[in-house]
Amino acid sequence: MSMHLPALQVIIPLLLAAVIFLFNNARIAYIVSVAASWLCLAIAIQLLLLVNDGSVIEYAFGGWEPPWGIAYNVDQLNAFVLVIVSGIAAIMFPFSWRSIQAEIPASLHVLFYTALLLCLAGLLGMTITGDAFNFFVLLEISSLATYTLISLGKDRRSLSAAFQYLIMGTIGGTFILLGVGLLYTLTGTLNMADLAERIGPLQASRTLQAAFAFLVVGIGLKLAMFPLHLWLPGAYATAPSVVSAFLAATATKVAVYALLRFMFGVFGADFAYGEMHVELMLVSLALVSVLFASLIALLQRGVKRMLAYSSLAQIGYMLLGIGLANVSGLTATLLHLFNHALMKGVLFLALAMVFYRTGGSSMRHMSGLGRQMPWTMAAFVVGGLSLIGVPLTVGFISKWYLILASIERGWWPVTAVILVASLIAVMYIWRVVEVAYFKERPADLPTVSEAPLSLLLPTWTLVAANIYFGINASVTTGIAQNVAQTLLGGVQ
Amino acid sequence: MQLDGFMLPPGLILILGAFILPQVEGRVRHALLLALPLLTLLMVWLIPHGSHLTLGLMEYELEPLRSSAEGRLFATVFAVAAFAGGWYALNKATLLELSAAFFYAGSAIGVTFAGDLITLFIYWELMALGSTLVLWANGKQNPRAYPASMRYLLVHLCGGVVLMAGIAGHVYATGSIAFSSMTMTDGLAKWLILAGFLVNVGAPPLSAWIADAYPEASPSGMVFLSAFTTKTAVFVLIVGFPGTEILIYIGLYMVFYGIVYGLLENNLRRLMAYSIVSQVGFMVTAVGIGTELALNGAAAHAFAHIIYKALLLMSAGSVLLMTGKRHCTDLGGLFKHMPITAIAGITGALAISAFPFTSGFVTKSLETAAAYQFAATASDPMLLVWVWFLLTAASAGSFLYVGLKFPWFVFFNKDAGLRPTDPAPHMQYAMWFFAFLCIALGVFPEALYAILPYQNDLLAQPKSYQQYTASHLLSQFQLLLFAGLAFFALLPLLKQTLTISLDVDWIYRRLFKVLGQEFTFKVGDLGGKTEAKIHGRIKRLIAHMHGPSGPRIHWPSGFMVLWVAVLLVGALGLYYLR
Amino acid sequence: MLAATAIAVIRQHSLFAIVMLFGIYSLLSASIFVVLDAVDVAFTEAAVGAGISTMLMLGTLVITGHHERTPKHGPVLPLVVVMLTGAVLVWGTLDMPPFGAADNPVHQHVAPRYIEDSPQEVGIPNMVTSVLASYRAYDTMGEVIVVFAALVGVLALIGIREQKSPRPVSTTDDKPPRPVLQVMAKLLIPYIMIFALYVQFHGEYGPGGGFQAGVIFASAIILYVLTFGLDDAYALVAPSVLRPLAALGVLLYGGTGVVTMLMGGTFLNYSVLADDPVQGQLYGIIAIEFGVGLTVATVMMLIFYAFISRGEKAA
Amino acid sequence: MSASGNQRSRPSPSRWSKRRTRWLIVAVLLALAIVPEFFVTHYAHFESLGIELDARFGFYAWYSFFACGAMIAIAKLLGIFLKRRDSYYDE
Repeated sequence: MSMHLPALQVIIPLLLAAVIFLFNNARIAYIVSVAASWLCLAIAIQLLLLVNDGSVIEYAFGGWEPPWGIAYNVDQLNAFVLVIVSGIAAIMFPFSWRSIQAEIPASLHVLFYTALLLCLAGLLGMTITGDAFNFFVLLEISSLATYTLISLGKDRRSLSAAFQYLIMGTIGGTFILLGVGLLYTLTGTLNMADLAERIGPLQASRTLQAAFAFLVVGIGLKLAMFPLHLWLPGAYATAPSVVSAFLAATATKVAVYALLRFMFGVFGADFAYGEMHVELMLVSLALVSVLFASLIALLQRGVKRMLAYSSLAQIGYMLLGIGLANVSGLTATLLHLFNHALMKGVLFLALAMVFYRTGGSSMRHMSGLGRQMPWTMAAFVVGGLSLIGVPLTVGFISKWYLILASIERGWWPVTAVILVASLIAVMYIWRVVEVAYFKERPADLPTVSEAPLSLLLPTWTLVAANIYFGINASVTTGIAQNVAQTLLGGVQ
Repeated sequence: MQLDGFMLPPGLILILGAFILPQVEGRVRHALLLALPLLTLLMVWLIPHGSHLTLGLMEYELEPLRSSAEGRLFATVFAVAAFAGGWYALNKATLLELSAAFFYAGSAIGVTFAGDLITLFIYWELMALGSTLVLWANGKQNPRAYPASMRYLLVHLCGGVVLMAGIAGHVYATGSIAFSSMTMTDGLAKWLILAGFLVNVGAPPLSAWIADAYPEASPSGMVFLSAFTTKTAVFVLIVGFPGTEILIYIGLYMVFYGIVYGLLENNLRRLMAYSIVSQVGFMVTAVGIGTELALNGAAAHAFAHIIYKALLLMSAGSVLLMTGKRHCTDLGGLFKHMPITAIAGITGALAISAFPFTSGFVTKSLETAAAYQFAATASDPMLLVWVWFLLTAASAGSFLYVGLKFPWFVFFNKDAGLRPTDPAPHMQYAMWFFAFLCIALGVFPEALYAILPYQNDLLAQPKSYQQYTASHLLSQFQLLLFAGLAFFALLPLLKQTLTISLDVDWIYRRLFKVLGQEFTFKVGDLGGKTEAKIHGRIKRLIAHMHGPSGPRIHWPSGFMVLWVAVLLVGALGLYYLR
Repeated sequence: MLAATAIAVIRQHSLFAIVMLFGIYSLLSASIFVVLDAVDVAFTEAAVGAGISTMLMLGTLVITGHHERTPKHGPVLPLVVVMLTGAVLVWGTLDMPPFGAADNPVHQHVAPRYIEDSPQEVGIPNMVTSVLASYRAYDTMGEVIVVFAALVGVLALIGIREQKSPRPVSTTDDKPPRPVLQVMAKLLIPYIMIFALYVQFHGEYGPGGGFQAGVIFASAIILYVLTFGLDDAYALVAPSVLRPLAALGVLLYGGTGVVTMLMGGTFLNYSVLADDPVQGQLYGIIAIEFGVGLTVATVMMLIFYAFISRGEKAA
Repeated sequence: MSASGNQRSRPSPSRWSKRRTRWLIVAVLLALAIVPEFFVTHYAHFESLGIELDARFGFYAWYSFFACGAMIAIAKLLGIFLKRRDSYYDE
């Protein structure tokens, strides 16, 4: 069965989504989803181990060799992302059961899990696929599921947020489709590896340039690249807590991966940097987004919204790493894919627990919680420290490489921006800590107790990962550096 | 002794202890408070000289344990300070403060054993965290401690950020993370690291944080705070930047900054805080001179300073604790009621003033000696002449604003009508212990000299260490007595007022607050509105073009779609722009 | 004509008229596709664009209202956006290989194999079907799941009111019975269904396939709902029956893939289904096309139910 | 604050006598500090540079006095600009 691993990675959640829809029973849906997420993680890890020597696994659907059929290609890069996505899913899915009891009406639980599995399958598929059109199809699956998940939020504003995301997401999807279409007219193929081969001689083609522009902007919309980010804060802030956590930790990561894949795997680093100078756009937008989003985060009263803006800043870091166009920069980006998933996962899960107990997640709801929910708030603090980039947490590792990369480039102002943004992160995390630990609980809010173990356990698993991979970073940095070197290839 | 088997960084004992303390109660906790620092001290001395331990992180080899003479000297005095501080705090301080203080002390000791820049940075930040917690812990008793701790943390994180940028740059430039003298390397990275260190040392323009934050801590809290942060910074300067000329100017500025602000200050413990800046200024100047004698002087002065400053703060803290008063203007005539506290305070005051037969005398004069000894060989001898004259004046000044002002206004002067008693026995014991050390070091300096980092220098020029010559004694007595004459003659000018003195911290305490009120939190309540306000300007601009804008929800989509198009063209345009 | 319709759509303020114009637009595009020799696409466009989506939009109108609110902002911003995007597109097409030329990369690389080898490899005459259902079957499965995901979204957002309305007063029942319409519909519906089945199973040979069949089948039911009312329609096909069928369609498709996997091939490699690979391809394509049809038909019906039941509630 | 510790605020005979004894003690101490100057030789720290100021008679005494005076004066002067009410930042 091991030869089928790449297909199973996506098909398991995809088909199980239909299965739980068929059974129409919430408890079965939950159990099946959790099992699916764990299976996915096991498969992803297995795949990563298989490709860790630098080999590439190819899986041809329908038995048709690419470029005639659709193929999945697993290399170190996407196996790494697969592990991130399925790992986060494996932690969040068990968490979801109790969390949605408080936030989603019981009649919708089956639909919730169906959408969640579809979303997971779409994200995994986007990551693993080696076919440009297939990428678009899976993008649509995950997007539709995401809109659904967001609209399930208790907050009525979630509907308009989901709608806005739908509009923007559709524009993004259309742009991606246009880009893929232009590529197809140029080359007559949809397979990414084949595309890369046939694009080689076409460097000066305007169609190619337009395709590149459409793809970068389309994916940019999906990953909430500044200033195309306006859908994100609303969506993350109003979605059900566990959805916010899952999306924040995975969706934008996959979009960043897609950008990497198209930039390096299809167009080639030479074209992207050498011809299109995409780094100029990425770096300038990233810098603005890092500063701007951090500052806006500082002004928020809703903690979820604050974290959403902080996510924008973190996406800025990832784009910055790509824009720096050197091995350290890409390493930083790849590490941050992983690390940001860990830290934002913890932060959003902690918030979900706060929501579970107090029915809200504004600064007010969090006041005085330090004593009433010590483990929850401790998890939040660790996640916050990681977000700031305190040594011995994962946040430090990626920030370190990013700083190294900016220095390597000799761009000191970039270094300064990174560090200033870290300081701002200190301030906005501090605001929550201040409220939770040093403010008395408002008299009109009920006294609450610690979150149940079934919520704490997944959260603290992530907390442990935050610290473990912050101290023993050799595995992640090893993979990230390998991949970065492969991606940049002969560019340097 | 063969101890390779359990070579743990000694700082970890205290750091772990910080987590054990809350788990135990009563006598066990008291016992641990006293035993753990002693155990640490033992550990510091059991680690064979020159041994080291490595650990992999990313692609680097960390060196969390590297034994050096400088490190051992500082670790020793840190352990002693933690011991006496713990004794003083025993059952007065809150549990949080005690744990935080141990965490803080352990991190400081960690820095002294750090063999590489990353380990150093980690402990550096842990220190910032620990010390901030020490401050917070006093928030219940003193509401001002809480915002002060935030400002304190902010300054230190700024420093940490600069330091990290520097370290990253240094690692990139040299490829090595080893923590050693950086005077030979060049480039921006070196200066960033220096700047990061200088923030902790209390150098201009950020000297204000010391006087802003420390006095808001509890009596025992400030004893802890005074010992570690600035002195660790002196330690890293000794190792990393010996002989960097700019440090001479910075150090001199600090010396006189401390004296001037100290003279103006009314709050006793703020006065002590300013005197920390001033005293550390001596050390920084010595590091700037950078000869072996000067570095020995800086190290020895740091050693002695931690002890006498802690003693002074124990005394001032006891006064605060027993009377509830913190201002010179509220105090006076306490000698009769708090004799032990007074004796401790006076001993400390004499030591800080370098009174003969106290620790200050035998350490501070090493630094002035370094100035004139180096003058013969320095490239710019006149600078050192100035240094010597200024430091000599500053020695007299120290007596003026701490040695006389503190005891005079608190223990003598006019009786303010307060009738306190001496504090709890354990606090008295701690004061006796440090008072004893102050005198002992002054009478038997050889013990301290023996553990100074540069022993070759010591052996080669024993003369320079001969403090007790008739000439030196006499000149020192003259210096101090005539400073005293100036003090009493100009006493009317020293009339204390219930004021504070403006400093650079005005910028972040007042200016930012005003700016912040202007721009931020007023609109913070309804999430989306905030961003709307930020966008408001751009919005209005575009609204001019196409009439009134609609409900908020529709706008961002349109706004973003515009951006989509702009970016699309932009992405393509880059090809032609370049 | 296409452009004229598009402009009419933009100028109109009555949403009802816009929906109708959209239908016309779709039909027109369908005929363009026919001209371009893309019969399958034309078929889909006609069935989905002109048929079902018009119905769904009408269903939405019942819920919302017939008239557009006054526009929020002027036309300048959209115009700028459209101009910029259009400029890039035009820019991109400038260097594009000339349309219809035989030496285009499109016709040089992958397509020749589809054209030349598919009759032997897949064994069916309709190349479009063989590409959709075999070469790129996995994409098609993805599309089916997109449809399925849309259903999940609609159900989560709106839901279907399963119970019959307590009072039998719905918008349709308020009006006098329409015997002519009902008789006509009764006559038409069976033929539409048979046509749907024909399209379904004839997809391998002529234009058609699961998507088109599913849509046509659904329109038959929709016609029934429109003429006889929701309650009667529930009696005919209840949503609770349709719901599992939608999932079953997906599972049928995916299950075929799983079976091929179990039989030693890769996912959706039908050649292993029978001893003769070409025969296996045929079995596989029939199975998955049925899955497609099933899902598409049920999903369309369910979505329509969702809109209509909500509309009746609103009324 | 009326009870603030300023020795000049309410002079009384006893305080005057106290002050006188205090000054007497100070004067004796100062004299004691100057007298040994006749017997001890200071060596100049910067002889090589031709600076012998620090070896002159009573250098430390007058240098200390004037340096301290100057520092007090400077502090007083700066105080005019820098001093603010104690509650300045709390407002």
